[in-house]
Parts: sequence; C-alpha cells; structure tokens
Amino acid sequence: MTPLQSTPEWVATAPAIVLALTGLALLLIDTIDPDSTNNGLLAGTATLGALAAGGIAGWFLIGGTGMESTGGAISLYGDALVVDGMSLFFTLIFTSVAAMVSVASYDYLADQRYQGEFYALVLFAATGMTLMGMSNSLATVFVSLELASLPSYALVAFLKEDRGSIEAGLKYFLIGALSSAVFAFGISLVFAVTGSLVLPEIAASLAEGTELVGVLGLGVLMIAGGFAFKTASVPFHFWAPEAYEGAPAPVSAFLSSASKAAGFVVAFRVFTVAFPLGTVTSIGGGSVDWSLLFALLAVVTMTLGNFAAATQQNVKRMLAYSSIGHAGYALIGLAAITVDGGAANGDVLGASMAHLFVYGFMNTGAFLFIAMVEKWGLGRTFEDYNGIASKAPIAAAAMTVFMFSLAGLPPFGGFFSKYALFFSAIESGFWWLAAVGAVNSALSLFYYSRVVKAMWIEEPSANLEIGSQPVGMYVAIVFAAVGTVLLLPGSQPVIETAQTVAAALF
Amino acid sequence: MIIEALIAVTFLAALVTFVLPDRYAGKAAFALSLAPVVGSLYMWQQYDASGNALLGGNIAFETDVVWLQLGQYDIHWMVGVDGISMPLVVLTTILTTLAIVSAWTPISERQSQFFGLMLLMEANLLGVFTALDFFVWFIFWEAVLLPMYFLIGVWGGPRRKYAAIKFFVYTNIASLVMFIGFVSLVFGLGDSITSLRLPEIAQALQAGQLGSFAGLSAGALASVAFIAMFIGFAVKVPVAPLHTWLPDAHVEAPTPVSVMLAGVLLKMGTYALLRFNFTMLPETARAFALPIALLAVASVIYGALLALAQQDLKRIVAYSSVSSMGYVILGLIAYTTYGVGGATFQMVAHGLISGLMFMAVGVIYNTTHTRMVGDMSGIADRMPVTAGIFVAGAFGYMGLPLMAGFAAEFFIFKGAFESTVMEAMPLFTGAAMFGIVIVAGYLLFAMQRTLFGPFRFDGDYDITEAPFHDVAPLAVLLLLTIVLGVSPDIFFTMIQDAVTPILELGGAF
Amino acid sequence: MAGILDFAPAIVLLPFLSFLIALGAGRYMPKGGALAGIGATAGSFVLSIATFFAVSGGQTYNQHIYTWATGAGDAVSLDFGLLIDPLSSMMLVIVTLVAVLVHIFSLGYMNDEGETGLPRYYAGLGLFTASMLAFVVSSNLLMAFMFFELVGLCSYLLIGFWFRQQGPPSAAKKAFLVTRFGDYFFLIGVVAVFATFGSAAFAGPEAFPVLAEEALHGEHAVNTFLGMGEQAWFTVVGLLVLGGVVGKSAQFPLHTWLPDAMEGPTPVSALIHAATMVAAGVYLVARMYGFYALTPTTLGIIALVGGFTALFAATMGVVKKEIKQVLAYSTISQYGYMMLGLGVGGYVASTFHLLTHAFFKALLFLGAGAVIIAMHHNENMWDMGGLKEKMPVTYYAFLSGSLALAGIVPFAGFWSKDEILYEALNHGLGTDGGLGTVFLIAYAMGLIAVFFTGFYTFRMVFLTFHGEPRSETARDPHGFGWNVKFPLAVLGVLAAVTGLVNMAPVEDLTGIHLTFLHDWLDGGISSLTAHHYLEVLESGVGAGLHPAGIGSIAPGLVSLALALAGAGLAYRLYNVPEPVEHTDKLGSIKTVLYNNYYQDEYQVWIATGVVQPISRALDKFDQGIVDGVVNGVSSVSLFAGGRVKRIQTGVVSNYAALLTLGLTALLLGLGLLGGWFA
Amino acid sequence: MVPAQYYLVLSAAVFCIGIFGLLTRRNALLFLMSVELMLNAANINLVAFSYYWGNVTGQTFGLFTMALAAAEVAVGIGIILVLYRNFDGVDVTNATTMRW
Repeated sequence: MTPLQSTPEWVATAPAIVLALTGLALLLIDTIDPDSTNNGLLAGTATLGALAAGGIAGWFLIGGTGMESTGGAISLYGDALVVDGMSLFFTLIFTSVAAMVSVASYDYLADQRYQGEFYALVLFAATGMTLMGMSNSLATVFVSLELASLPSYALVAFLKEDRGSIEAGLKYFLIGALSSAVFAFGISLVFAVTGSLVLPEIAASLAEGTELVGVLGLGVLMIAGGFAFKTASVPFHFWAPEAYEGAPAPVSAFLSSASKAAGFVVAFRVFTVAFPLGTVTSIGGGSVDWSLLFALLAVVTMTLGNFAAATQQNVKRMLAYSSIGHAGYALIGLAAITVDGGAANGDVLGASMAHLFVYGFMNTGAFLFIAMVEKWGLGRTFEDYNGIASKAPIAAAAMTVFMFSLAGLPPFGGFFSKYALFFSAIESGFWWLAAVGAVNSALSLFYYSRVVKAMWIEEPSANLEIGSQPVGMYVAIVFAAVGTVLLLPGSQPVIETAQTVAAALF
Repeated sequence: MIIEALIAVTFLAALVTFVLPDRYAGKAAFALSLAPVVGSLYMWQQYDASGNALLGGNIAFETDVVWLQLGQYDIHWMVGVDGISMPLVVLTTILTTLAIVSAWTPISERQSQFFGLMLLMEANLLGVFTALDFFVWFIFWEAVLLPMYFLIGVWGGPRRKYAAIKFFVYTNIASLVMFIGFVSLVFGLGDSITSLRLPEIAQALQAGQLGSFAGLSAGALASVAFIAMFIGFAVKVPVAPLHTWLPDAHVEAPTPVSVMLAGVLLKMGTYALLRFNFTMLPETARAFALPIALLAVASVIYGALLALAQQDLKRIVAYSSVSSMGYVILGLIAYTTYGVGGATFQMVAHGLISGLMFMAVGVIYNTTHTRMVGDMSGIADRMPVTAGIFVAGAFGYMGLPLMAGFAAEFFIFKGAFESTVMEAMPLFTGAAMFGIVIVAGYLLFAMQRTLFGPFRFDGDYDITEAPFHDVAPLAVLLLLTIVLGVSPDIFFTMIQDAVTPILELGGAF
Repeated sequence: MAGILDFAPAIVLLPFLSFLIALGAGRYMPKGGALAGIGATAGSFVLSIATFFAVSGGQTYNQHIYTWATGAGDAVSLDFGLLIDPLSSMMLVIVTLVAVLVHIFSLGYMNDEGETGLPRYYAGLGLFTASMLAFVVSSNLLMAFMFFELVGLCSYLLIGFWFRQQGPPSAAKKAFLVTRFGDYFFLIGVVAVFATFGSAAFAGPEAFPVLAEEALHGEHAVNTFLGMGEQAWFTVVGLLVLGGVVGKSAQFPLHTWLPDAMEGPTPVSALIHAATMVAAGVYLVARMYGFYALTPTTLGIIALVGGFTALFAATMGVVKKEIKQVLAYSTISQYGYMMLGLGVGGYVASTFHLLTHAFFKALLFLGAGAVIIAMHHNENMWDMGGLKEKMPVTYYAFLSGSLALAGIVPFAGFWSKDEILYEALNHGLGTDGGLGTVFLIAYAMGLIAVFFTGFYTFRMVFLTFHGEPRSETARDPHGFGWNVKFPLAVLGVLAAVTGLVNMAPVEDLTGIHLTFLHDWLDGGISSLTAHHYLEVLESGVGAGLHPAGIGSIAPGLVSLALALAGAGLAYRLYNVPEPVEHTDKLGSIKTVLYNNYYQDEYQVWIATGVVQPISRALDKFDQGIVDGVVNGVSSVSLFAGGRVKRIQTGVVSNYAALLTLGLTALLLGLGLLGGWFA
Repeated sequence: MVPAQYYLVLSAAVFCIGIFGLLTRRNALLFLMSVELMLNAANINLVAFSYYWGNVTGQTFGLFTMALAAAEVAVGIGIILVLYRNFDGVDVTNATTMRW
C-alpha cells in the first residue's frame, strides 16, 4: 500500500503538521481552562498527538513515501523541505521520545503550574525537530533549528523556583545563542561562496568550483559548529552537562535523545547533500575534508564524555556526560564517510542512525527513571540509589536494561546498534575509530554498572522509602525498556531501513 | 530445532525461577535444569555429525536462517554442533545442574534471583557453544557476562564488588579487541563471503580468499587479526599474564559460581581459540608457534608456582586452573590429533575436575566458614566422606591415571611432543610437563595441612559431615571423572573426528 | 592345561574386587573386609601358580584386552594388554604370595589391635595389590606407567593410613611427591617412546625394544628429536624412563621418601618393600631390558647408581635405632644391588635377587611387625633384647631372613647377591673401555656394602632378640596368634630355600646343572629371553659387554667372607647381655650417618628454601606488577576522568571562551593539517 | 563599487567584536547584545552577497535572522528575568551551582 498516490504532496509533511496542531490544541485547552490541574487531558492530548504523528511517519515509512519505491524524495516549497526515508525515520524517533516524555510528565508535573505550556512547548520543539529532519535549505535548517531550540530553552528553565533549572536554562540559552550566531555566520559565508541556500544547489555550484575555498571552509566549520551545539559535541558541548542535570528530568530525556537526534539528522543531510565529500575535498586547490573534522570531533567527544562521566557522583550528571559520549559514537557515522566509500558510506551512516534510534529508547528511559527517582524524593548521587531494587524491582530492572544497553551489552538493542556502528566503521577502514570507541565503551561499562551496582548490590540505606508508584512514569519506562530489549531481536527492520534511507543520500 | 528448544527451555526455566518465591527456587531450579540435561544427553545420543563444523563437515542439529542484513553481509541464525562443541554442551548442562544443587546450602538470600541467573547463564553458555554465526555467537558470548557479574557481585565475598567489576570490564575489553580483529578479517575477505557464518568465513580463508584491507597485506592482516583475537580470547582462558581477574573472581564468587566459572566459562576462551584462531588461521598460528608455546609453558609453570604460594584453598585451585588451561594452549598449538584433541578433551576434563575441586572446597567452607589452610587441620576426622572425595578429586587434578585429567594431559603431552610445528616442541612439552610435579606439590601440602593431622579448628562452628545434597554432586562429578578417565573414547572419538580436518588444513594464502 | 592364561585378567581383577567390596561393604563385614581381601589374593595366588605352570609349559600370552583411546586416522591407539611371560608370571607369584601373607598378617597386626578404619585399610591393600599386578602384566609402557602411578597412590593412602597423627600424612606426601618427581621423567620417557617408535609395546611385532634394535641395525628409521642421533636419543629416552625407576625403587638421590614411609602400618611396609612399589622400579627395568641393553651409557649409570645406593644405604643402616629404619635402609641397599646387577648385564641375577629379596624382606618386615606387636608398638631396638625366648617362631623366622639378607650361604640372599657381584666383576673385567671401569667401581662399592649389610643385619638381630630385656615390655611381650606366626613360618622357609633355584657357583663347582632360573627366564617370547638380552648386550649395536669368563667361586667366597666379617663384628659388639651404643667411636661420621648424609635436608631445602621463596616472590610479582598494571590502567583512566571534567568550571563565560578557543583550534588545526582554506 | 570581499572583512570584524564583547562582559544583557552583533555580522554577509549573486535569497534570509534574533531575545529576557529573581542579579558568572 502506498499512501499519497492521489493526495497533494504537502500531505507528506503531515507528521509535522499534526505535531504543530496538537501544540496549538494544547494551548487552546489551556486557555479554555487556564488553571486546571487536570493534566490527564493535557498529557493525553500531547501523547496522542505525538503517537499520531509517529503513526503517520511509520505508515509513510512502511509505505515507502519519499523513497525509491515510490519515486524518490518528495521535495516541497521550492526544495525548502524534502520528505524522504531519513526524515520519516527520524520523525519516528522524535515522536516516540515525545510520547514517552509526555506520558512520564503526567506524574512529574503533578501539582506544577503552566502545564499546558509545558506540553505545548514539547510538541513545538518536536515540530521543529521534525522540520529539521525535512529541511533541504540552510534557511529552513536555521529556522527549524531555532524552532526546536527556543522551546527547549524555556523547557529547561521550566521550574522557575529551582535554581538548578534556571542556571541550566541560562547556560543552555547563552551557549545556544552563541552557537546559533556562529551557525548563522557560517550559513552566510557559505551563501557568500555559493550564492544559494538550497542544499542541492549549493552542491551544484560547488561542483563548478570556487576560489573562496577559505571562506567555504570557515563556513562549513561554523555550520558544523551549529550542529555540534545541537548534538552536544565538543567543543559546543559545554551547556549539556548542566542543562541535562538542572533541567526537569523528562526535559533532559527529551533533549538528550530527540534534540540530539535532530542535530544529527540535519547534519547528515546538510553535509552529505550540500557538501558532497567528493566535491569539497578537491575544490580550488583546497580540500574541505569534513570527515576528518568529524573524525576529530568524534574521538574527542566520546573520550571526553566517557572519561568525565566515569568519575561523576551524580547519576543524572553522569548520564549527561554519557550522552555526550554517545554523540561521539554517532559522529562516527559522518567521520567514517569516505570519497570512494560506495555502499560502505550508507552502511556506516545507517548504523549511526540506528544507534540514534535505539539511543532514543534507552536514554529516554534512563532519564525518565531518574525523573521517577526525583519524584520519589531520593537524591541524585549513586549512594542515594543504593538498594532501590529491593523497593522497586521492576523499575530497577528497567534501569538495568537501559544501563547495560547504553554500555552496549547483549541482549539489548544498544549492543546491536553499537556493534553495527563499529562494524561499519571498520568496513570503511576506520578500525582505529572503532578501537577508540571500544576503549571508551569498556570504560562506559564501568560507570554504567555503578548504577546497577548501587541498585542491586549495595545495601539499601536504613531510611530508604519510596513514595507513590507513578503510573505514567512506569508506563513510559517499561515501554522504553521493552523497546530496548526488543530492538535486538527486532533490529532487522531498524538497521535495514536505516541503511537503505542512508544509502539514498549518496 | 532441538538446539533452539534446548536454549529456549533453559531460558524459560530461568524466567520461571525468577518469579518463584525464594523458598522453592533452589529445588525448582534443580528440577527445571534437568530438562536441558536430558535434552543435551538426547542430543548426544542422537548425535550424527562428522568432521569439523567450520570446515565443511556435516553439522548435527543444524538450523540456518537469515536473520538480518548488516551492511553487505547477512547475519544468520545458525546453530549446530560438531565433535568439539557436543561434549562442551553436555558438560555445561550437567555442571550447571550440579552447581545448582551445590548452591542449596551456601545461598541463603535472594535465592530465586540467584538460581534464575544460574539458568540464564546456562542458556547463554549453550548459545556460545552451539552458535555458528559470528554475530549470534558474539551476542551469547557477551551475554554470559551479565549473569556472571551479578552472581559475583551480589552473592560474593567481602571484595565481591571489586572482583565483579574487574571481571566485567576486563573481559569486556577483551571481547572488543577480539571483535575488531575478527571484523577486519571479515572485511579482508571482502565479497568472497556473503554472511558472517563461521563455516563460510573459515572456508573462505582456507580457500585463500583473504585480501588486503585497511592498508594491510593479506599476510599482515591475518597476523594482526590473529593477535587481536588471541589476546581477546586469552583473557577469557586465561593465559598468563592476562589472568589476574581470575583469582579475584574465584575467591570472591560463591562456590557454585566458581564451579561454573572454572568449569565452563574458561572453556569459552579455549573453545573460541580453537574455533577462530587455530581453525581459521592455521598458517598464522604455526608461524606464531614459538610465542604461543612460550605463553603456554609460562601459564602452566607460573600458575602452578603461584598456586604453591597461596593459603586460600580457592585461590590455590584458581591459580591451578591457569596452569591447567596452559596445557590446553600447548595442545592446540601442537597441531596433532592428540594435541588438539587432547586440548579439547582437557576442556571437558578440567571442567569436571576443577568443578569437583571447587565444590569440595565449598563443602568444607560451608561447615568451617574459612578457606584458609592455616585455620584448620584434620578435617578428615570429622568429614570423612567429603575428605575422601576431596583427596580423590585432588589426585584427579594431579593427573592420576584412569581419571579424566590424566587422559587429557597425556594426550596433550603426547601430541605436543611429537608435534612438527617447531623443532623444540619436545623441550617445551617437557618444560610444561613439570607442572604435574608442582601441582602434586601444592595439592598434597594443602591436603596434609587441612584434611590430615590431629583435628584442630580455630572457629566456633562444630564440624560435622556435610549433608547428602552437598556431597552428592561431588560424588557424581568424581564418577564422571573416573568414567571419562577409564574410557576417554566416550568423547575422544567424536573430538578427534572434529579436529582432524583442522590438522589437514593446507596453505591459506 | 591350555586356556588357563585366559583367566589371567582375573588375577588382577580379584584384588580389585576385594577393594570395591572392602570400600563399599567393609564396615558391615567381619574383620572389616579382611576376609574378602584374603580370599581374593589367595584366588589370585592360585591362579598365578597355575599361570606359572602354564608358562613353564611353554605358553606365553601377549593379548590386547582393551583400547583405552582410539586414535583417529593415522594416530596410534592407546591399548591395555596382558603380557605373560616367564618374568611376569614369576613376579605374579611373588606379588600374590606376599599379598596373601600380608593380608593374613594384617589380621593379627591391625584387627587384633582394635584399629579403626579397617575397611579403608583393606581397600587400600586390595587396590595396591591390584595395581601392582596390573603393572606386572602390562603389555606396554603406557599401561605400565598408569598402574605405576596407581601404585604410588595406594602407597600414599596406606602410608598415610593413620592420618590423625602428624607424621604419617607428611610421610605419605613425601613418598608421593618424591616418586612423582621421578615419574615426571618417566612420563616424558613414555611420551618420547611413543613419539619415537609409534608404539610402546614390550613384546610382539611392534615391541619398541626390538624396533630400537632394528633401528640401530639401520633396518628402518625411527623419529629422533632435537637433532640427536639414534644411539644418543635412545640413551636420553632410557634415562628419562629411569627417572621413574630411581624414584619408585628408592635409588639415590630419590631414596629419601622410603625411610619416612615407615610411618605406615608395618604390613604395608612389607608389601611396599618386598613385592610392590619398590619392586616395581626394578621390575620395569627388567621388563624393558631389551631397550636398556642397547645403550651402554644408561647401563653404566644404572650400575653406578645401584652400586652407590647399595653402599650408601648400607652405611646409614648401621646406626639406626628403630628396627624398621634398619630394614628400610637395607631395602634401599638391596634394590641398589638389583640395579647394579641390571646395569652390569646381570639380568637373571637381578631378577633372582628380586625374587629372593621379596621373600626375605617380606619376612623381615613381618617379623619386625611381630616384634612391634610384642613391644606394644615400640620400635626402638634399645628397648628390646632377649625376645628370643619369648617368641621363638618369630626369632627363627627372623633369623632365617637375616641370614638371607646378610648373604650367608646357603640362604637365598647369598646366591642372588653373589651372582650379581659375580656378573659385575665378570663384565667389569671383560668389557674394555670406560664402561668396564665403571662396572668395576660399582662392583667395589657393592662388595664393601656386603660387609656393612652383614653388620647392621646382625646388629639388629642381636639387639632385638639376644641379651637381656632392656624394658618392661621386652620382659613381658604382647602375645599373638596363628595369623602372625603362619606367614612368618612360610616366608622363613622360603627365605631359606629360594636360593636353591639358581646356584651358579655350585654348578661351576660340581658341574651339575642347577641354574634353573636361567632356563626359566630363557623361555617364552624370544625377544624377552635372557640369552637374547645377552646377545644384545654383547653385540656391537648394543652395549658391547664382554664376560671375562672368570669362575664364580672365588668372588663368592670373598663376598661371603665379608658378610661373615660384618656379622662377626656385630656379634662382638652387640651379642652381649648389656650392649651399649658404639656409635660414638665413629666420631663425627656418626652425626653424618644419623642425619643420613643430610639427604633429606637438602631436598627439604630445595622445596622450602628454593621453590617456596620463588613462588612467594612470583606471588608478589603477580599481585604487584601484573595485577598492578591492570589496576593501574583503571586508576589512571579514572584520574584522567577526574581531571578532564575540571574544564567544566560552571562559569558560562569560560564556556563561551573555551568554545571560541576550540573553534579557533579547529580552524588552525584543519587549516594546517587538513589543508582547508588553501 | 566596493568589492564583495570587503564586506567579508567587515562582517568578520563585526563578528569578532561580538565575540570579544561576549567574552569580556559578565552581564547577561550585554552577552545578548554581543550575540546580536554576531548575528548581524551574518546579516551583512547575506545582504551583501545576495546583491553580489543577484538574488534575493540572502536578503530574505536576513529578515528571517532578525525575526529569530528577536524571538531569541524574548526567550532570553524571560530566562534572564528568572535569573535575576533566583540569583539576585544578571551576572552570568553567579550561576555556578553545577560544575565538573
């Protein structure tokens, strides 16, 4: 069944539209009944909206919308947007994360004010991310990136009485503003060189060559910087530890999973479409070899993230750093692209996408577990986690799944995606990159297992008491856990889709 | 399908045990674990394979379906057994059941989790020994770590957390090194293979399909991959000097876990060495004969001498495992029927005997609550049966004829001595064989000081004979050891059948 | 009586059965399984006799009975087989007879003394006998090694029978460990034999001695290793196997375990010394004599070791206080003679001595056992004396044994020992080159040892039985029944008469054919006959021995005279009502002798002074360096992590600065290295 | 007319001024202003080169940038407001409860 045979093309952006409308709907509900504490309705609406969008994306994906099977990518609005396999694939990530976050927030936000705004912001951010996935022009890239960022700033600083939240918001915002400025400047430079903002046209004009190689290089570097900010990669990562630590845990989950993925999808598209490696590495006597750049960033990012995470005392902050480390893994997808890579390019990029997909589940789940612990009023340090398993075995088991999956152990999705990534990296000849990744993931095993150790092995402190059993959070966490587990036996559709849609970019 | 059934049943047994109340968990786990035992014995009785699974022999109970596609390669769900894996499968199921019984006494808290994890580990181990696709195999290989981590970390001794994490991270790094080495080998084969099935890869390598990759010529690539894989597996074996996780893990782990660790987990390493390094890259292996033989001898003598210095009974047995596994390496590098066959036989034999020794130590520990040689003496006076079996097991460990250990060691020595990989192999063999003197030394000393002499015990427990369900597994193991020692052909025939193709391998490139 | 040899396996299996019975049901049986043991060994004895006659009827038996390990493809299979020829059938008789008598004696020694753990004891005896018998009938070297080891195990179990005391377990450990050290070389030898000849059979088409001989004749090639020539390699292999022999037969320098082994029950000592463990070593050399005959070097070493051990042990026997200690050293000494005999090509002579020694040594130990019963388990001879009147049967039996041991005509020991010395002299004078000299040296040592033997033997006799009782228990010794006396009587007679089977000097004197043992050992499988060995010995490829052809009377008289001299001295010194220690006359030598030439000391030193420190040092190394590196890596990474995270200062301005810095760094790095902006 | 390259130099200069200000000022509002400068540096390029390439893409995008800058400021002011409330002041270096 192939959807949209007889429907107008703009329908292809349905996921984004649905998300946006749901956001508006939430605002509407909120205005109708401003000070309602009945967040069941809000959370439900948000979740439904997200799921609906995700459902549509999945339906399109299965139907082959925007893929070779149905006549290739659908580009709209003068090539400003494009709907293809990759955008739909990532839409799936954003929406599923958004859904999980919304469900979990039902409990997290209980007895908080401005809940309508919260959900609306989440959905608007999701919309922005979805659009990032579709952006085919630096203009839309910039706009959608801002559309994803601005709500995020507000979300991070959502707890207005909580100094941590405020500080997190501030740092996130300031670094974000700086990065977007750098990003914008980079765009302007590229425009200066190529005279166009639409990605394919940029590639076309570059193919004709230019004498402003230096300017181009600077522009490319700055654009990469903008993405590095979104993906929390070195050297634009500084906001991440604080933002993730200070923000409300569900927001941390949302940012560290979805927002990161959004950064990657747009990076993937921009660099593969606008700056084809073959073109830019042999241009006007220069070589803007961005795979080298990303190889550098990948190594530094994963190393810094993992090493910093290894010595944390605060679980949430540890996860924040680990999220930086995983950004490093995902960067391998871009780093391992080679001029004459052929199929290998698609493989490694797809593997990176698959990793982000799995990461969406396991990382969101992990942060939501922290949200639950915060809900229980336990501390954030490893000691505070001692013996949780004896009180809440199911949640602890789920958290164990997330931790080991993040560490890349079977039988969990993280194992598959990570090794698929290393596998394809080696395929592209970047065995040393895989080796660095190996060292890092071994180290990560150390600090992830500290959480497990605290929960299962350590003796619970005498006064360990957990309060309610938040239903919504349990649902979200268990869903994430089941997803994480099933993604190993069910890795086939993920990896194959990912590598197919990735191959379509080259 | 029987292999899938075997693994699935074991896995279900684990899940069932998890949800059972602690009270019944032990007994239930035992009852449930009988299913895989029966299954494996049935397999053994129905066993009809011939030749080596990787080298085009016909594989027993084979299933082979495409699971998914990773890059240009298919990943198959491919399982099956040949003469090398069949004995190890039987060993795994039997040893797990006995270990479960031996855990009834020492494990007094969170039983359902403990026994569940034991069964979970069994399921994964069965997967390791039956999987014939690299990725499937690798999943099980890594999955074994999880239950082990908890089993050591939760139920272990005072330094259990340190030991658990050390085991966990150390072996994990090893797996990653091995992974990189093997995968570069795969890509060295390029388009000459379409899947990650081990037989396909092995045969492609034999056919000389290995090309250059990542700037390495075929030969160099083979060497690099060989070294990487060897390091990766040597940690599991363990080969000195990569062994230091083992004593800690053994000492801290509860007895039944030590039994599994020494009895089966170490065999994963040697099994993998045989399957990967020595089957896939025979030429390279021969080229590296000297360093490998040196490592083997070093492990044997070094491990034995270390065991001599220990005061903790468990530590003694732990280091002696390093020593015994050194023999396996020696046998593997020999590339003779008796060498490689004996090495494989030693995997089983050492599995039984080290299991027996650890259990015996555990039974004594259950009553004395100490393992220090100095803390007791004349235990045989109060625990005659246990002591008797302990002595028997110890002599088995020393390689007493008509017990499995002797058969294995003699095969290895014979095979290694007449090996043609090196002019000096007889010297290495002779050097390694001195292990049989040292092993006698430390075991006899330990027994003289703990079991014999006037009864003395610095502790306020009253020492009485162990309950039946503690002694029964010991007796069973002892019986099996003797049966295998009197008639090694039970396994040796099928083992030889599977290893001879390895010896006939010609030039790979 | 054809087909009787098909029952040969039963000879081995019966004692094994008794082992199982005693182990399983011993505690429910009267006398703790003793009767089962007696019945079984008696059955084996009868069968052995039958076998003996069957063999004397010319039958032999070399049968494959069980494939232990089937070698796939061209790999050899490892088999168990039965080889029954004159040698083994003779040994069967010895072993089974001694075993029966020891079992019976044990009734008196153990049961009547209200021992506990009798089932364990009789099970041990049964397994001991079974393993030894299996070793005796082994058809190949591997099987021989395996049961050789089992014999070692049994000796461990029986020596350590009284495990609740301090001494026995230690002695048992030492016995096993020292012999294990020898067996280490033996095992290499076995492996080497397989690797060299592809077979380890003693007899038959693939007999490795025959293959070796043919190889030396250049009829076909065998694998040699380490680039050695065949002769050299065979020497190496022979010496390797000899290691096990030296260990088990308590030859210098691996003799130290044997005196300690006296901690075991006396009947066990009798079994160990007379018929089983210690005999096993010498028997093995005799079994594969065809191989040793090919390598002169090995023969020379065997002869030297034997001669030296004979003298060395005899001197130590002179000063011992405990009756069993004296016997222990006499055993070492006597087996030294056997080695000497084998070394100098006296195959028959040594076998002969093995036979006679089995009887008189068993007798002496059982006699000593009887004395010890009488003395309420006090073994110190200085507390004894005057037991002659109290226990005549024991006395006369013991005396017969002593005369045999001392080598006084016409008792068994004289004939055999004398023949060994004769062979040594004969071949020593005849063989030219270094080997001859070696033989002569060995002969000299053996000859001197005769004097000491006579001395310590009768010192023992006089101190024990003559003079006045020197303690209460000696005045009123503990009585005992037929089960002690019967074995003594039987063995006493045998000790007196066994020598008659091979009276070479008398033959020379009278010309009447009296060397029946020679004929006996000449029968059976051709490659295992005495004359074949002699041919090999005297052939060019072999050791190249030559008899000087001297008469056997003169040497006999010499050794007899020496023995009498020794005995006479003992008579002068100790056959007095109140004998006193004369050891002080020895001066400083005394302490040396008391300390057994510090043999134990240096071996213990090697164990505790060398090996243990090394192992401890290695342990330190392992914990400190090897493991230190591992832990070091982790702590370094964690330290690095602790540093890395410090750049996250928490001040957002610094972040902005670092961010800009990082961007600039990338700019420069890529510009310089990556060739961007070019 | 002025060669396009000069605009590059100009914009670069403005950009660097922005960076300089943001590195030296601890006041959140000044931080924001510096960012505005940097964004406008981008705008200079866009406008200049849209003229150079003879299309309006750059100019349109310039407008976008301004609009987004405004939105950014709106959110930013909000955050700075709560910053003021919680850390009594708008000094960005005060908020350092989380580090390392």
